[in-house]
Amino acid sequence: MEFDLSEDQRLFGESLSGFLQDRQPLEALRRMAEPGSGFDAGLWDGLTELGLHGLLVPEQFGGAGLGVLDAAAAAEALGGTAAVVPFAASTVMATLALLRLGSPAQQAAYLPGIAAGEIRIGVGFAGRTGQTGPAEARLDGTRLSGRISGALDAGAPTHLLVCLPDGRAVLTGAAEAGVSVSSHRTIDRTRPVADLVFDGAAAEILGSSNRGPAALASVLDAGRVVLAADTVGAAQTMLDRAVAYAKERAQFGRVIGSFQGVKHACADMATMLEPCRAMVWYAAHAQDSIPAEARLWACQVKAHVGDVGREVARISTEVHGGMGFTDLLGLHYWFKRIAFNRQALGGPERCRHDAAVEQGWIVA
Amino acid sequence: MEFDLSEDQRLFGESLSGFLQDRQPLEALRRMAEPGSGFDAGLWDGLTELGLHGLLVPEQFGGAGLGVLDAAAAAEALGGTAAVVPFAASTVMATLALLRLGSPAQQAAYLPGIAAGEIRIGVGFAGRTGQTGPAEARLDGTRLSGRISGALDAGAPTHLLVCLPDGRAVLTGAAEAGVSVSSHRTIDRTRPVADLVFDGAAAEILGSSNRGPAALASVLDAGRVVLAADTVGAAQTMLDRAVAYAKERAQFGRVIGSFQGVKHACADMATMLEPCRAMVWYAAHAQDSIPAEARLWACQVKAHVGDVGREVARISTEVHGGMGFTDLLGLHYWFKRIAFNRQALGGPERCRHDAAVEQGWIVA
Amino acid sequence: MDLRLSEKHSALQADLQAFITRYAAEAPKAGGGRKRPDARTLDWQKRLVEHGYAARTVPRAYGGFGAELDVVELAVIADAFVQAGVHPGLSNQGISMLVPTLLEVGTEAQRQEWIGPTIRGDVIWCQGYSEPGAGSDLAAAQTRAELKDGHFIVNGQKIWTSSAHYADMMFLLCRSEPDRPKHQGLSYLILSMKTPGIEVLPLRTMTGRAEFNETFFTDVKVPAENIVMGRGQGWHVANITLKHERLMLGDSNRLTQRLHKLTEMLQRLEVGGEKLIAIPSLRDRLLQLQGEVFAWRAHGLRLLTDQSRGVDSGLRRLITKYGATMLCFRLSSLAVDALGTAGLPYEVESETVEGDEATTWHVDHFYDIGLIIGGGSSNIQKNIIGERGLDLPREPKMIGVAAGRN
Amino acid sequence: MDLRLSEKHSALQADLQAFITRYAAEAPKAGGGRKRPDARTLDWQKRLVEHGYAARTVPRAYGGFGAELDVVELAVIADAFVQAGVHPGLSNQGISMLVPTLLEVGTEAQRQEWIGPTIRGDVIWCQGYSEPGAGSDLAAAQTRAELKDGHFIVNGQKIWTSSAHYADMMFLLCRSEPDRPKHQGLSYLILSMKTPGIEVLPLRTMTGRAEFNETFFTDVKVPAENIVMGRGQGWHVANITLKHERLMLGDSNRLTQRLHKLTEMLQRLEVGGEKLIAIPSLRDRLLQLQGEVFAWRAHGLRLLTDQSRGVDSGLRRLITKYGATMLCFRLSSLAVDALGTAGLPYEVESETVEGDEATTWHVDHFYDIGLIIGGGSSNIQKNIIGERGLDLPREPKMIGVAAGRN
Repeated sequence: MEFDLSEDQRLFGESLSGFLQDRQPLEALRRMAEPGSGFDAGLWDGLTELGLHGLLVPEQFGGAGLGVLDAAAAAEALGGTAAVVPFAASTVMATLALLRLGSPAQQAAYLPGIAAGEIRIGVGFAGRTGQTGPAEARLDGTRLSGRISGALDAGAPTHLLVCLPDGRAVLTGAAEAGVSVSSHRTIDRTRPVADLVFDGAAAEILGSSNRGPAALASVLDAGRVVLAADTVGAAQTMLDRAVAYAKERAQFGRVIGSFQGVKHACADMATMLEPCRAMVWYAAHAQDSIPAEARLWACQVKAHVGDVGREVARISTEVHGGMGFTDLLGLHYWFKRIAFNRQALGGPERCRHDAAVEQGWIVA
Repeated sequence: MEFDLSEDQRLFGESLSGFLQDRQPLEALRRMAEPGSGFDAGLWDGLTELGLHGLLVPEQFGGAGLGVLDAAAAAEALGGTAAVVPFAASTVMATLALLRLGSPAQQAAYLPGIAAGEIRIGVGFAGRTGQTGPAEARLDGTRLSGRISGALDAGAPTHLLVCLPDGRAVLTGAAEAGVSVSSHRTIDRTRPVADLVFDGAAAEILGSSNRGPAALASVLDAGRVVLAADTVGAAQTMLDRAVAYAKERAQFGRVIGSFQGVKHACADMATMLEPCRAMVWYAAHAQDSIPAEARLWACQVKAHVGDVGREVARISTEVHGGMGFTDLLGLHYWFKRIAFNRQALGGPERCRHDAAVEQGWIVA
Repeated sequence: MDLRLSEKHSALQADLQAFITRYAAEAPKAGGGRKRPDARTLDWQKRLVEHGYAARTVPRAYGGFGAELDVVELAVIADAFVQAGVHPGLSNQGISMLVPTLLEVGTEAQRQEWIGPTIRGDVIWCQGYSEPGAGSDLAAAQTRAELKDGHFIVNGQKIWTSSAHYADMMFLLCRSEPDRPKHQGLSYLILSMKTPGIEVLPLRTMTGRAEFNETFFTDVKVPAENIVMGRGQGWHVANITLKHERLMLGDSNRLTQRLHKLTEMLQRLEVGGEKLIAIPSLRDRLLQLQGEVFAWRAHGLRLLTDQSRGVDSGLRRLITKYGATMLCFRLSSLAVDALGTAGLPYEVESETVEGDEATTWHVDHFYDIGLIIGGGSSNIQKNIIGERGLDLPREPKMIGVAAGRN
Repeated sequence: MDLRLSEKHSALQADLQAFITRYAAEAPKAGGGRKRPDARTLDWQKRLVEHGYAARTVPRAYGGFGAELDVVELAVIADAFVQAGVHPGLSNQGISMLVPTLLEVGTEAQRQEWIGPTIRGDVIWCQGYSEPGAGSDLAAAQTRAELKDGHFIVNGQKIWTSSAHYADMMFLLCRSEPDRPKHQGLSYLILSMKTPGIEVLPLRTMTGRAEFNETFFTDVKVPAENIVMGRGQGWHVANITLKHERLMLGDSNRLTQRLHKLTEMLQRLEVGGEKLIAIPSLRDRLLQLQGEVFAWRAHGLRLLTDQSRGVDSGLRRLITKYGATMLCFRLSSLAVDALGTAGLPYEVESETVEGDEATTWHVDHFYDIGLIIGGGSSNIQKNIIGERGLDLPREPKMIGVAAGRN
């Protein structure tokens, strides 16, 4: 019985954090975030060298062949630094979709490029995640049409993965004829969402046959776990910064952290947040190794961590007082990172709905 | 524009509080509450003299001819002192049912007895309030059969009022053949609930014709408002006592109310509770004078005040520390009074459901 | 309990209807962010003052309408403009804070000079209170004012000076007597923003807009007579001003309007062909918030009644800022949740440009955090509620902290 | 990450299965409130100790099983008894608090005398810590112990002495050096409850049961050698004891069990022909609580791993009491809400009588309040989390409060 990250996982997370803190101090974050594409070529290349993009790609295709727990450990580091890099969809979901639905030929065609950082795949869902806004797509043979909003990691994609309600997934090039990608800056300038419009675009169905909705659902589950991990990292940064500020800022002749009002607020954040880390680990481990619990935990971790994240974000900002509300400290990048994670791939309401369905408490 | 209790209403509430504080100090409360019947003959007679039971009975029948707002002001005093006396159902709902559904003859037959304190009417609902437990009744001609749980103010009733799902209400004597009343002590020893079993009991339908569900629903609405008022009174007492305790109890060489942990807890209670008082007044006034808003406000005040009450009850007990948890200070009588009010005539979930139906947000 | 209007108030309501019908076409567009009022707005403001629909209780001697204070009248007036969606006149810190302060403690000369132009919108004020090191602890202000040859020489920095970039004047809390105990060393000055040595820099917030400024003072000369009350009495004056700000922030009408907007949106938008209000978890949150807003709405009526009677509402007033700002945040939280992924795109270019529905809700959501913090954070509010409202003891004096500095 | 059991632990699990299969019939009924263990329970306890399923890590020299500490083993053992619904052996303050304290700081003679009989259940202990005036501020204890002719003479009053009415012995925190600073004036004594001068009165709580007692001391003579560690070291000893209590209270298995019980009930009960779980607002609350319990369950696995490695969990451990007791209250709150009106009837006659489903939930609900308060209230816990877990500064010393008394 060992419930913990492995030494390797821990070290990878730490080296990722270290790299990002080094490459993305506040001024760099502002600069990279401003365009709102969620992509910075220099940072991307550095992360390719660190092996981030090939994390889940099997070794035979040039990756590290690791699992969702490793991705979660990485996501915590990315959230902790508000990293301007596509990951949850582009790296985790797209790779898993290829692994779980793709044919051997498709895996051989795309996975090496993902690991090498040459392929970046934006991901859109037609239905299924409870997203608001249009989410319709239909396939005529291999021609894709429709309109999907809220696509993730599609600020600078080379390809697009579209998940259909029947459990099939299709891949298409982002520059193909009949494909239009409009990326929008979001509240979280570190990650955009995109509207995808397909007008009879040539598309490739993953796998030779329909593997059924379960395989594709597991890709969504993994994406939810990874976003929750990102929130835990971001919320931890907000807690750490609130504590540091409370030790340093003085009012009424005292360091404010010595007032119970502030001290107890910090204690509340820690009490909410700390168990979320273990919850993410368990949920991620379940994706890798406990299929019977994988979906329920994915729904619950996305919902619960989303709620905790909002609370921590608010309280940390309050502890910072007016400074937290300004742009001066940049604290809001984490506030908004958490807010983005809360909504993407289904908010708490939708995830709890899915958890109820999974347990047979309501009919889908 | 005058949004306040009238001088008369305020004075009546105060004299009621004064009387009850005098007649029902903690030791008397313990003694009266112990049997759990929610009825104490001595106290009842005193309150008859004060005019409590005839509050809503028209003057021609010996009452004061007042409205739901007056009843709410009285209920706040009753809740504030955890008074061992039937009121919400026996006095308010039964009187209103007679006024709104009863024939002139029925009004003349029962209302004088209510005002004189000679008639006490327990009230049970078949359906409608979302109560758990059996709630079925059927009428064959004037013969009532069925089983209703959770009846209010039926610890020492002379009569029983049964509200049927079709909007009719029937009256029967508590000692009639075919009527069985089993009263149970509840968590709140100041008020019982009863199981009513009818086996072809002779019953009298209120009014000559079916006035429709709306009239009876308005009786339920008034009952909900009055229970919310009772909670506001009880919660105010818990807040007042917490504040008093915080000023007097010292730990770590300081009066505990000087610690922000305790001070802010008291501030939270006040911030939640104080607007509830105005909300109760508005909701009660709406029962008397704003029919278009009466039902929505009744549902909302019952739900919201129920939630606030639970929070205040918990926080006040926490402020009292171990003493709050013991029986020594008797604080728990108010805790449980609030808990009882929360459940009776529909908990917050049910009341919000009703509020949604009222606004057309869901179909009943 | 009587929610009907009196004859006098009904008559006022009828007058307002007539006024609005006749003049609404001349009104500027409502809303539009904080910028210097344009000519159309100034004309409108003057018309409102003339009819007593603005500056109603300011004495005629100072350019106002000179009516007796009747808060129900004020509520009727505010309500008429909200209902009609017509610009209700200027609302700025000069009108809401400086004018009542001068009426309470200004000299006759100060009143004569400043009140008229301020209520007409010809003079715009900004507030110089907070400093980077003096936020919650406003009395710790360190901006220095040294009296030399008939002038105060001001040096230091203020923050949160919202309209400083276009204001004509500032009211300023500064330390003129550095050797006296903390609360007794402050003075309250009024000064022109055109005085040499003042630099105003925009301060961006998490909304992405520069709603505020930082203002820097380098040897700024302020005539000695520009002081309100005496030297060392600045803390007293500032508190008169703040009293008016805290009332502004706790407005229950804003809660009701926001609830309506939210309800309308949940009834209109769909996800997967289903109205948002049909989703039980969203609907239940809306119902809970409706209950809370109802409570505050009724509470607002009670406060209005207190005020109309000249009763100090005490605890009832002290809870409003904390309670209402937290509830506002919960309302906007539900809105952004309901908008979901489709609500994430966000473009805020400037304060004067209105955004799309989602951006507007997010701006409100972020700004709500600012409102929770500004004008006395929640922790400060809870101290005030506990100490002034419930009479709980203050923190004991600390060892190692000079008593005079607290 | 490896949630599988090692070979050694799988073997232990198999042994437990065999043991339970063979002996379960001899086990007393599980639960049943706090009363003196009967003969059947004592026999069962002795069998458990013999097999190492109780007092597993207590050295053989003191009557235990003498195993090395392996918390996973302890978890496997606890789990096996819970799963089988078989009595897991005695759990009382003597075993969980006094024994580890004596093992850590007792004399050899004290260990020899008390550990064996305590783990076998032959000697029952109660805890004499809190006083009416010393609850959160335990170090303010005023119960006096004066050394005279080789005996401490004890006078004063203790509260929350749960099993005092049937206990053989008490461990007592008392003030033996009244002239020394607060925390240095305490001693930790052990004494027989049969000593003349002790009076035990039942203390009823809001559950309606007398789960606790008050204990009064009048010139109670305690032999001088009955002290643990030295005079003035009582605060140190008491903290060793408390460390073990706080761990007990924050048990995440209890949360999981309660969630299961609650879920089962919502799936079983109906209102108006509809299962409670089909009511969206109840179901959504259950789902939220399930998420919270999942988080604490995973967190519990992390703590177990820390312990199995001998790592101090620090902040991770400090948050458990506050977090878990508040969550427990929310779980029982949903239960009583779901029971609704039908759940209101309430009869609690004694600690040893089990109630109906509704009464049981209400008792839990009330008792949860006690658990939030007991063993360090939420405010105390939040101070501990902030100061020890997050390294935030303590409150400054107060003027007018003798430094030594803090």
